[in-house]
Amino acid sequence: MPHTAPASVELRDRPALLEARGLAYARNDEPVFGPLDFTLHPGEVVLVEGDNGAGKTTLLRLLSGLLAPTSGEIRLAGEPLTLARLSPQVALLSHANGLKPELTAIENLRFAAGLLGLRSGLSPTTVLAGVGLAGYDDVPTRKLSAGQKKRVALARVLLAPVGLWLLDEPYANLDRDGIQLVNRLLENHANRGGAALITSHGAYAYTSGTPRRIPLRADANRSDA
Amino acid sequence: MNDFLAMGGYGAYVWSAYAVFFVVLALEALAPRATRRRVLADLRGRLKRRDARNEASA
Amino acid sequence: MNALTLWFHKTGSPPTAYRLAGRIMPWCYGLGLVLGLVALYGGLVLAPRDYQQGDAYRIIFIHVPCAWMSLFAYFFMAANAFIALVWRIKLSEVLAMAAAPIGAAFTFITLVTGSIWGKPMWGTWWTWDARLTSELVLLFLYLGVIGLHAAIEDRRQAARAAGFLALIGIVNIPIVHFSVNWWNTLHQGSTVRLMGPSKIDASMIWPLLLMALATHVWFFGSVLARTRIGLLELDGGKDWVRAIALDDDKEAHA
Amino acid sequence: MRSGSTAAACAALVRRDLTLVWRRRGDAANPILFALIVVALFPLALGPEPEQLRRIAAGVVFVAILLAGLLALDTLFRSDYEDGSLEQLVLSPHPLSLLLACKIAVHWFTTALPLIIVSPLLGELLHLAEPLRGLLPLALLLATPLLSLLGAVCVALTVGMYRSGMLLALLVLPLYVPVLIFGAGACNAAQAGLPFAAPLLWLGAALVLALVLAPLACAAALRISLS
Amino acid sequence: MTPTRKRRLIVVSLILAAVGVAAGLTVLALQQNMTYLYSPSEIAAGHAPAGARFRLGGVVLEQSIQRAKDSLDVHFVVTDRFKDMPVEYTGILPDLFREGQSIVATGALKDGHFVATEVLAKHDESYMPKEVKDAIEKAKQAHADKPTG
Repeated sequence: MPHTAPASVELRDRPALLEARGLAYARNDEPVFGPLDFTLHPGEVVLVEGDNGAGKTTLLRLLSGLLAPTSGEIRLAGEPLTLARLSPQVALLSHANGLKPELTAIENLRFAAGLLGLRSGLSPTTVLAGVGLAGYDDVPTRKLSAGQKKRVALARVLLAPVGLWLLDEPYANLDRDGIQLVNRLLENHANRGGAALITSHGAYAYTSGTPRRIPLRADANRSDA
Repeated sequence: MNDFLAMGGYGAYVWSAYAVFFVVLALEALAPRATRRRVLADLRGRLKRRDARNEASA
Repeated sequence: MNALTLWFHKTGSPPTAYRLAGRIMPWCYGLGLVLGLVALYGGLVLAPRDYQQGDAYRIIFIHVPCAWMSLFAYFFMAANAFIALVWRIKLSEVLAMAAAPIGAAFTFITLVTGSIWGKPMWGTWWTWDARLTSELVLLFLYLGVIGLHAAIEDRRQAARAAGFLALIGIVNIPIVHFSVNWWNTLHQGSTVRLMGPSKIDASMIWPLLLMALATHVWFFGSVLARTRIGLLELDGGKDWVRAIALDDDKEAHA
Repeated sequence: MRSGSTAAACAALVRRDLTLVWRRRGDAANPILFALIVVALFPLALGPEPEQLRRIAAGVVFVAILLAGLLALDTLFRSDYEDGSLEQLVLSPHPLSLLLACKIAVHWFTTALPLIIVSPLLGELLHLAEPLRGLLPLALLLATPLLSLLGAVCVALTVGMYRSGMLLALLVLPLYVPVLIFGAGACNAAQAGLPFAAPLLWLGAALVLALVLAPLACAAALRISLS
Repeated sequence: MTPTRKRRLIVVSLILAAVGVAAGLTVLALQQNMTYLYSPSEIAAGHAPAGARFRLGGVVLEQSIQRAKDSLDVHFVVTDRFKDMPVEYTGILPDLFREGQSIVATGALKDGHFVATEVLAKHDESYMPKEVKDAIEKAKQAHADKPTG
């Protein structure tokens, strides 16, 4: 069943999970992207599209609060995001999976659960099974393939009791099943009232419904071209 | 004049101290010029690359 | 926004600051040079011989002003780093990082002239005394700040990290001083005092103070020169910098 | 949805770091080995005369342990930075300074404590004077946490760099100077029959301050480096 | 109380507590002699450690310097104007070493002598021309000669 976002009126009435106003970032005075304006409501999945080096990763780091914007403002659930007060409502999946190669998948997830808390009704074991890695509990993460590591990292995101997912290239390294898995996870998350911002360089895409897209280009590039 | 240079027997010490003072400060004053030239050359390189990129995309 | 903050904002904007710095800088260098030469004439020729140290004391006319400058430059750097970290003002970041190499130069001069002076007077080039050791640590701190600033790619991040280090250092310097103090003291006390009478004759103090003034003015000239470069680097993509870069190229080929 | 308590987060972090050290237990012996080699070089360079070695024993052990600690510092955030778990740590809803304090504590426990335990052996190699056998570990017990805390701030500043070794040493050494002076100074004073309580008290005062302030500074430095 | 405020309160109270404890330890530390620099009076009172190396500070007593003719041996007396301490030293002395000069000598006590391994001259922080110095001396002399009522 394809899900059309945002579905219910009830979800729409809540404040925007994420709001960016005039968001721009420059590195060594070279504009990376922006200024950008967008909002993300509960139940929405937004796709950030851009070529290599267009600043997709930078945007996610800005939205998670790791990086301060050059100009503009970010609001999470109505509250301005500052470096000193990072939001407990964001889960970030970045290029580095954030997994310890020496630890088993389940140990990695247990640590993540200890750090961020646990979504009610889930446990590391059930989540691991949920990403198609049932029985891999005791395998050290370094012995997993790149795609399997990605699944463990996705399990970590799934586990966190947060409304907003920021996923950097979630489809990378995944097989056909894996891509479907990501889509399913995103769809469930949106149905639960969560929202997600995912990046992709375009090869794969969120196929469920018609997600909103944010094209990412630097303002300066646009005016020069 | 010789008396002045001898500095009561401490000439070597006094004059070497003053030499250090002048040499270091002279280098310190010349350094920004070299840096400035390098920074501006870098900048021109960046501009050239950007122009090339824009021409290619246009 | 009131008039003062508006003025501050305007002067603090990179192109204005660049132009202003360019206008003041030559005056600072020139005044510093003139004052310095007068002070040198006073110190080397006019000032009488010391009753105790003979002519060797004449090193004081460069050693002491440089020692003052080494601390002054550090406070200047740390104060600007503090402003940069708290209010994220670009100009403060640049000013803080501009002060570091100059401070390092003055610290180096202080150490070298001090040990040249120490050899005939104390009987040793170097001793692990509180002032000497803390001055050496100060030099290491300057080099650390410069090294950290150079090692980070992003200019603003580099300035913040190095500024943070400078702030840690400002706590460290007195600690080093007092820690060494309890196991060794050789360096004499302060000669020139803000409170109470100075322990130096009037015929000797004026070249000293004049040289101190000269080094301060020189310091600001050099800070401005480096600030201009820092601003160019930081604002590399802007039109005003572009114009300067192209002008400079024309000059070089003319 | 509920986020876990701060205590649970700290416990999870401590458990994970201890597990990691256990899984890489081969590496854990490296600082000890390094300190042993440095200490062993001194009799070879200065000659085996016990009197001469005894005079410098405390200082040499102190410097060897300081350098071993400096080498180990790099591992504090290196792997966490490379595999992205440092990012996750910064993004957690719990106070970063507290989490970092836990990390530093585990690091001290696994790198510095073993060094303190072998310090009597190191001292023995240099014919450490009798009255110092108890004092040297005590001084190290006060000094090494300080070294770890101050070092952590500097590591946090250099965390994003590739070859940060020399720069890290340059940043760290000025901060280590007072610790070394007081720590080794207390031992030397005791050896000379002079009163030695004062430097230890200074170390204690600095340690108490650093325990609170260094994690805060470390968190601030880390935020700068990750941006 | 909001979590942010609560966190800030905890941090501030922790810092205050640490500063308090550190201040207490500092006060304790300051009550001890940390310089290991002893004056002849302190040595005479038996404060200096026997057999240990420490530093002796004081002024070289006038007309006490005796240099050996055929070696670098020097004998002189260091005084703090209350007690005297004879010192033995072998080596080259700094230029500033002279009668009435403040010095810092490192060494140990041996049979009531201080055997120094290093002698450093500590020049004071005043600078003046010789004539001024002489004038001051003269004035002091005149003042001392004046009968005080």
